Amino acid sequence: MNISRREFIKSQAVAAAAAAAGVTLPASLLAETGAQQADPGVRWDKAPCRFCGTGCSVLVGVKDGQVVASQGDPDAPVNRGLNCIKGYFLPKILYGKDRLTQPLLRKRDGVYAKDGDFEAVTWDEAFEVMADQWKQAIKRSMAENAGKSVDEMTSRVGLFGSGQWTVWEGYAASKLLKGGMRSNNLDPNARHCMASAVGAFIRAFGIDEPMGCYDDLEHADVFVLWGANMAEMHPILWSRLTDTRLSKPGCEVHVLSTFEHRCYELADNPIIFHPQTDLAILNYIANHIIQTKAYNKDFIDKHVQFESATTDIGYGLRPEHPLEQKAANAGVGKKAPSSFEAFAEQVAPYTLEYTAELSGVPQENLLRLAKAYADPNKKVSSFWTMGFNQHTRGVWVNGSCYNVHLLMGKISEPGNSPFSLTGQPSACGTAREVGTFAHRLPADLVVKKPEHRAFAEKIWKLPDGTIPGKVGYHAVLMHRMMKDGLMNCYWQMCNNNMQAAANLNEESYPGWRNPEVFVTVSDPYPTVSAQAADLVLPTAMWVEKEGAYGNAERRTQFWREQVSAPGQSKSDVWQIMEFAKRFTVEDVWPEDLIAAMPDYAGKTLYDVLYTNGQVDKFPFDGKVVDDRGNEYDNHESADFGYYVQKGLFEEYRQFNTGPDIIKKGHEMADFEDYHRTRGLRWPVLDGKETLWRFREGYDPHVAAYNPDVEKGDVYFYGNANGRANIIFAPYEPAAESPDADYDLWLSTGRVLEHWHSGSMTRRVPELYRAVPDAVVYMSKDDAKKRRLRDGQMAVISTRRGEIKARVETRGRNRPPNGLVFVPWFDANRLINKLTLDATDPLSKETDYKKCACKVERA
Amino acid sequence: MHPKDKPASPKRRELLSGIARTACGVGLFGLGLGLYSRQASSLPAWALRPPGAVPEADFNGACIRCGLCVRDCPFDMLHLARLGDEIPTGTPYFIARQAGCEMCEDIPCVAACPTNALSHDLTDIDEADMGLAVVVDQENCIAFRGLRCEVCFNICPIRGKAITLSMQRNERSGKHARFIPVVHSQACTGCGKCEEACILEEAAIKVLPRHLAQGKLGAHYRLGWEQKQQAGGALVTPDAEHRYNLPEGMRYDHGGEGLIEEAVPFSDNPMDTLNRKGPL
Amino acid sequence: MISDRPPGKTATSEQGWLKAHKWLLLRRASQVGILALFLAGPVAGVWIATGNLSASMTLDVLPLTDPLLLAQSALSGAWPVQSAVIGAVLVLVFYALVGGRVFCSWVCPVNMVTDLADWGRRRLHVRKTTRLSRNLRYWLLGLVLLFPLATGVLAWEYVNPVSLTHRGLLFGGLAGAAWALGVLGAVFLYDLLIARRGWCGHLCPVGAFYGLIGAKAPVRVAAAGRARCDDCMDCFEVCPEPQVIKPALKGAAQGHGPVIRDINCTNCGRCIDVCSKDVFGFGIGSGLGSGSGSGSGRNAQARRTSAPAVPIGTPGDSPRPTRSGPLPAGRP
Amino acid sequence: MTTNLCSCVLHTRPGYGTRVRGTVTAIPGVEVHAGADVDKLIVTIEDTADTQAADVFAELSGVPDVINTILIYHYGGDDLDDGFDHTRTSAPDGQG
Repeated sequence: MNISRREFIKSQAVAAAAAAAGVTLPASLLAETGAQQADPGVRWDKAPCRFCGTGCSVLVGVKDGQVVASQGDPDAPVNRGLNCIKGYFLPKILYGKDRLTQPLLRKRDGVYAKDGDFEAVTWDEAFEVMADQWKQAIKRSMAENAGKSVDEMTSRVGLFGSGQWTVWEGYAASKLLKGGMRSNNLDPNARHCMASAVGAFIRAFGIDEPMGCYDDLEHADVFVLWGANMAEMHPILWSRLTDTRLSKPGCEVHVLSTFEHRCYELADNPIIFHPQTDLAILNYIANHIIQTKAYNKDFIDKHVQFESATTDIGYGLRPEHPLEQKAANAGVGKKAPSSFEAFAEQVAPYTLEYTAELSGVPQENLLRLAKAYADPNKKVSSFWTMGFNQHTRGVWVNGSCYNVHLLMGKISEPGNSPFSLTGQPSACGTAREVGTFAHRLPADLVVKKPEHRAFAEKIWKLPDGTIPGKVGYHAVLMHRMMKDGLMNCYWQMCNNNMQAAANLNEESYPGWRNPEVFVTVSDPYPTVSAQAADLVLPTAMWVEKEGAYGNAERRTQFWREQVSAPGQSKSDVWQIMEFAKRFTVEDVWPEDLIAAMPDYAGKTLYDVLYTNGQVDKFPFDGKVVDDRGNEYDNHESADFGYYVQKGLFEEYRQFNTGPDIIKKGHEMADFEDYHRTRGLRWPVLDGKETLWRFREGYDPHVAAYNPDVEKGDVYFYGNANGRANIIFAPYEPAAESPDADYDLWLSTGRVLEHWHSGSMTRRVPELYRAVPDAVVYMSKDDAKKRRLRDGQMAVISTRRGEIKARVETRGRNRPPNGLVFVPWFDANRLINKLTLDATDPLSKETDYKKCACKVERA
Repeated sequence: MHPKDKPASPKRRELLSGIARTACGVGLFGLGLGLYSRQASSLPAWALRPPGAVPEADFNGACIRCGLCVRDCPFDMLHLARLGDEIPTGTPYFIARQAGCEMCEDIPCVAACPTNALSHDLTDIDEADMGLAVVVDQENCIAFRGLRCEVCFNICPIRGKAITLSMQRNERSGKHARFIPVVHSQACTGCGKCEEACILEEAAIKVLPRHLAQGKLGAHYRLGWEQKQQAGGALVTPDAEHRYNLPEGMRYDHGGEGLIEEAVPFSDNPMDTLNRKGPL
Repeated sequence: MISDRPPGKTATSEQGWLKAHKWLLLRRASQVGILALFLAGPVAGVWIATGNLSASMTLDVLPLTDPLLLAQSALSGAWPVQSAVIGAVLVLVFYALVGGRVFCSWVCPVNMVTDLADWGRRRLHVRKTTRLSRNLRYWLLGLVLLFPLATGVLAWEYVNPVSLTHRGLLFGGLAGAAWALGVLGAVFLYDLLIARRGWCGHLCPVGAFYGLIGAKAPVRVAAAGRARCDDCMDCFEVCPEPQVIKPALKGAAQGHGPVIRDINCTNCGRCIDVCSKDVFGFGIGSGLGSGSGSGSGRNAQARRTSAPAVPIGTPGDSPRPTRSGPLPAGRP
Repeated sequence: MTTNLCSCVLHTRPGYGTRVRGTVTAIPGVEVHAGADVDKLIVTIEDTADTQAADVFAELSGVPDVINTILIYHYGGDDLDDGFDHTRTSAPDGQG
C-alpha cells in the first residue's frame, strides 16, 4: 500500500496544518497520514500465526532485520484481521532474552561426557559427536537386523518431531529417517495430540482429516463441544461460533466436559459428565436416534456399513503392567463386520436412565442433546479437541461421534460436520500429511503396505526394500525403549517432550539420562528438554525461515523468511539436511542394499536424498522476491545452493498430486500459488479449493470415483466401497480412577495465554504477568475439605510424583467436586510428573485428562 | 526601660516573655506542620489502600504507620510509603499495575492492623472496597477491537460478577464476536488484578478511587424498569387493556413489539387472498 | 578547664576502658539489637519482630504498641483493636517501672545520632548553642496530641524523626535507608551546630511523653557515693539532661536525697561510667509515693529525702547487666 | 525542477467556512482537506504548470470572507513524483 512521494509529503503537510489549527481530520485522511507516519520503512508480509491449529494469518512488519510490528491480517478469511492475546504478542516470541545462539554439548575434560556440563561447541563438533553416536547405534541395528526381513527390522535411532515443524521440515525428516537411516522411529508430538483423531478418521473414512471446514461455524444451527475448550484454545474460532450463536435465531450451544470452563458462558445446554463416560453418552445418543426412528435410513443404506470394535483392549501400558495382563485383547484394533440391527442391539443398553446414572448428567440435559442431534431440521456441528483425543479410548470416542453423525447423515455439508480441531499450527499439514508418524509415509501412505513403500522408494529414488515395513516406536514407546537401552540415539526437534510426555519420573527422564542413550534437542530456548539433553542445537524459529503450516481445516499457508535467526541458530531443515552429510550409504545400509543401486556407493545420505535431481531442481539466485518487489533472505537455500523449500515441497507433491498417486484426495497446488494466497484448502484441483469433502458438487473426487453419483450426494472415497464405517465401541472404564488413597480425578489442559509448553509465551513478559504460574483449579468444597484456601500452596500428588501449586477456586475453570484441573504450561510445575502414561492402545495417544491424584496442604 | 513602673520583676518578665516566645514558635511550627500535613495527606489516584481501609479522610488519623499489614501480606504486594513519596509517609498502599491484592479469604492485613485503620468489621474479602476498576481506554483495549484477550475477565477473583463479558457482533469482520469487558461497581472490590494483568503497554483497565471512577445519578431520578423489578410490579395501577382498529391479519402488541403481521397470511377463502388490500 | 580533658578520661585510666564504658556498651547493644531484631526479617528473612516502633508483633504472640501513637489515633476518632490496647498497656507498665526515658537511651535509634553529635561537639570544641527551653517538648507534645483531635490527621508522623528513621530502615529498602540517614543527618547537624542536645533534650515530644510515663519509676540512678565527688564535672559533661544530676549530687545540703528523681533522667548510666570515684550507681528506689518529680517538678525539684536506693549495679561488681543484650520486652 | 508544496490554515468569518471552501477549491493547485465546519480550513497549495504556490498563497488572503492565512508547512524540493513507489505508474496529478 505505497503512496506516491507527493501524496506522502502532502499528507504530512495536511497533518501539520490540522495539528496547528486544532482541526480534526476525517478518518480517511487520518488513516493515510497516520499509517504512513507510524511505520515508515517497515516491510510487511504475511505469515500464519505460530501457535494453535486455527491458522490465523498475521502481517509481520520488519525493519532493520527485526520484526518490529505485527497485525492481524485483515484479508485472511479465518481471522479477518483479528488475533487472540497470543497472536497479539507474536513478534516477542522471537526475542526472549535467553535465546540459544550456539550448539551446546555436555563435556568433561574437553570431550563429550553424559554427565558433563554444557559447553559451547561449533556446529562441526556438534554434528561430529552426534554422528559418531548415531553411527555406533546404527551399526548395532544393522548387526541385529542381519538376516531379518524388511518387515521385522528395528532401529536404535529415532527422531521425535513436531506438529510445529514446517511442512518441509517434516518431509525432510521423514525422508532422512525412513528412507535414509532405515528407521521408522520417527514420531511427532502430534502423537500426544491428534493420533486418536487420525486413527478414527482412518477407521471410519479411510482417509485422514476433517471433511468440513471453518465455514461450518457460520452454517450450523447447533454446536456441540465435546472436550474442547474452544473459548480459550481456539479463541478466534470461538468468536466466530459466538457470533453465529448471537446472530442466528434458534442457534444453540451444547458444551460437554468433565469440568466447567469458559465455553459454559455461552452454553444453552451445559453438561458436566464423569470422566470417561463420554463413550456412554454418545452410545445413548445413537440409541435415542434409533429408538425414536430419527435416523436417516436412506443415507445409512447407501453410504454406511456397520462394524464392531474388539473390546477389552487394555491401556497401552508396558506389557507387564497388571492392567495389560488383565486385558483380554490388549492392543487389538481389529473390527468385526456388523449390521444396523446388531448395532442397535449393542447401543440398546445405553438408555437415558443408565447413561444419566453413569455419567452424572441430569436426564433432561442428555435428552436435549440427543434431540438436537436427532432433529432432521437442525444442522449440527460437533467440535472436539483433547478431551476426545487424549483418552484411553480416544479412537473409539472419536468414532462414536462419527457414528451419531452418520446415523443422521449429518456430515460433509455446510453446517453438518463432525470436526476434530487441532492443537498445533501444523498438526495436519506436517505431522499427519508428510508422514512423520511411526507408521506413516507421506500422503496417508503407511509403512506396513509393501506397495506404499515401493511407491515412496520410487519417488525417493531408493533401492527396493529400503524402507522398513515394521511400524517404528511411537512417542511413548520411544521413552520406554530408551529407558530399557533399546533405543540409543534420540533427536527431538521443535517441541518439548520432557515437559509433555506423561510419567516423567518413571519413564521419560530415566530414558533420557540413561548412559546408553545420546539425546539431541534442537530448540530456540533452554527448555526443560534442553536441560535434560546431551546436545542442544540452537534453532531458527517461525519467520526466521521460510515455512508452511497446514491448519485444522486443511488450509496450507506459506510464509517467507522475514528475519535472520540470531547467532549460529539454524532451521530444522538445515540441521536435518546438514546432518545427512555426515553419513555415507555404507554407514547405514547393508551391502546388498547398496548393491541394488551401485551408483550410490560412497555417496552421502545428503547426496542420495536431497541432491537427487528433484529436491535440488530449483535454482536459487540469492534472494526471494515477492510480487511487490520486496526481497527476502533464505538461509537454507543460500547454504545449499538451490531453493530447498520449493524442491522439498515439489517432491512431496509427487506423493499427493499427479496421475499415478496411490491415495487421491490430498492434491495440492504449486509452491508459488501458496505464496500468493492466504492459504488453500486441499484437495486443490484445477486451482480450486475444496470446502466440504465427499459430497458431489463440493468435491470433484466424488464424481471421479463414482460417476453414477446423484447430484449433491456423498461418496466416501477413502474406503474402497465408498461407504463410511459406523463402528460400535462400548463404554470401558479409565485406566486409573480415584480410590481411597488418591481420591480425586486429575485433568490437565491449557489456558488462553500460554501455548505449547509455554516455552515461547512465558517469555513474553505481558503474557507471563497475565498468567505467571500454573494453579490447581478445584471446587470450593474440595478445597475446604482439605483446609485449603485460595492462593495457598498445595501439593498435588499421584502414584508417580508430586508438584506444588497454588489453589484456585474462583478461577476460569470450575471443576466439580472430585476433580482438579492443572494447566500444562508451567516449566516450574511439571504436571507430567503426575500424569499416567496410559495410552489409547489403538492410537498410542496418552490420556492426560484422567488419573487419580490427591491434594494436600503444602 | 522603666523597671520600677512594672509590677513584675525582671525575672518574671523574662519568664513570661520566654513563654510567649515559645508559644509563638510552637504556634508557627504547628501552623507549618498543619499545612504540610494537609498537603502530605493527599493520596494519588494510582495508590490504593489495603482492604478494609477506612475512608481516606479518617485513614490518615487512624493509621499509626506501623507496617504490620505490609508485613503480614503473604504476597508482598503492600508497601509502606516512604518519605518523599507522593503518598502520606508511612501509610500502606499498593499499586495495582505492579501487583494487585490477591484477596486472601482470611484478610491477614486487616487482622494485623492495631487501630482499625483497616477496619476489622471487614470479614468477607468480597465486600472489600479498595477502588473500582474502569475500562478507561476503549480505543486501545484490544477486546473492543475484537481480539480475543479477556485477561481482565479471566483473572478477576469475583468471577462473573465484577467483570462480565458482553458479547457483541463484530460488524467489521462480519463473522466474529467481540467479548467486551464490563465492570459492575457493586461487585468490584478494586483488587487491581485486572490492571496488573492487562497486557497493553499502558493498562486499558485501571482501578481508581470510587469518587473518581463513578458518576452519580441525579438524586431525584429512578430507573423505572429497575424500580418495577425491585417492587415486583408496577408502581402505579397497571395499564388497562387497549384495543385497536386493525386490518385483518394484523395484530398490535401493546408491550413493545408494536404492529405484528400474523404468521398465516392465507384465508380459507381464496377470494380473501385475491382481494387483499395493501402491497404484495 | 573542662574543655581540655575528655570526660571519663580519668575513669578510663583509673578503672580501665571497659569499665568506663560499660553502660554505654550495653546501651548500644540494646539499641542495635532491637534494630537488628526488626531488620532480621526484611534483610535475612528471619521474622522475629515485625512492624516497627509504632506497633509490632514479636514471634506472633507479643503485641507492643506505642501508647503515644495509639493515643493520637484514638484522638482522631479511630477505635483501637484489643491487641493494640494490650500492647500499649504492656509498654506503659514496662516504662513506668524501668523509667520512661529508658526508651530514649536504650531503644530509640535517634539517640545514637544525638550522642554522636554531642561527642562531636566536644571533639570539635563547638561551644556555641542556641538556648532553648527544655519545656519546649511539652508544648510540642500538646501540639502532637491536639492535631489528630482537631484535624483527624496524625500530623506529627509526617515529621517525627524517630519513626521516619525506623520505618525508613525497615520498610524502605536502600532508598528508605538513605532517607533515614538524611533525617538522622538533619538531627545530627542540628545537635552539632545549632543546639547542644537540642533534639532529645529539648524538643522531642516522644521523649517528653515517655518521661511523663516513667515519672514514678522505681529504677533510678543514685549518687550514693556523692561524698566522694571530686567535682571533676565529667558527669555533667556527658549527661544528656545535666540538670537532673545537680540536686542528687550536690543537693545534700538542701536536703535532697542521692537518688536522681527527675523524670528526664534517661537512665543511660553514662554518669556511672565516667565517674572515676564511683559516685553513681543504679538502684531500685521507693520512688512511688515520694511525690517528687511529679507533674510540676520537672526541674530537679526533689523536695523530700527518700530512702536510699538499693544498689544493684554498684561499682566493683562484675558487670552484671540488668538485661542482657536486646531488651526482651524490647519496646519496639 | 523544483516543486513547492505548502499547507496553511485559512481562518474565515464565522459561518463562512463552507462558502470559502467552494471559492478556494476553484483555484488551481489548491486543495481543502478539512475544517470547513469550524471555519478553519486546512489547505494545501501546490505549484501548477502556470502558477507558483507562493503566489497562490498571497492570493488566498484576498479571497472574500477570509480573515487570516497562516503558512504552516512548506516543502521545496526536486522530483516529487519519482523514485518512491514502484507499483504505481501514474501520480494522482500529472503536473510534477
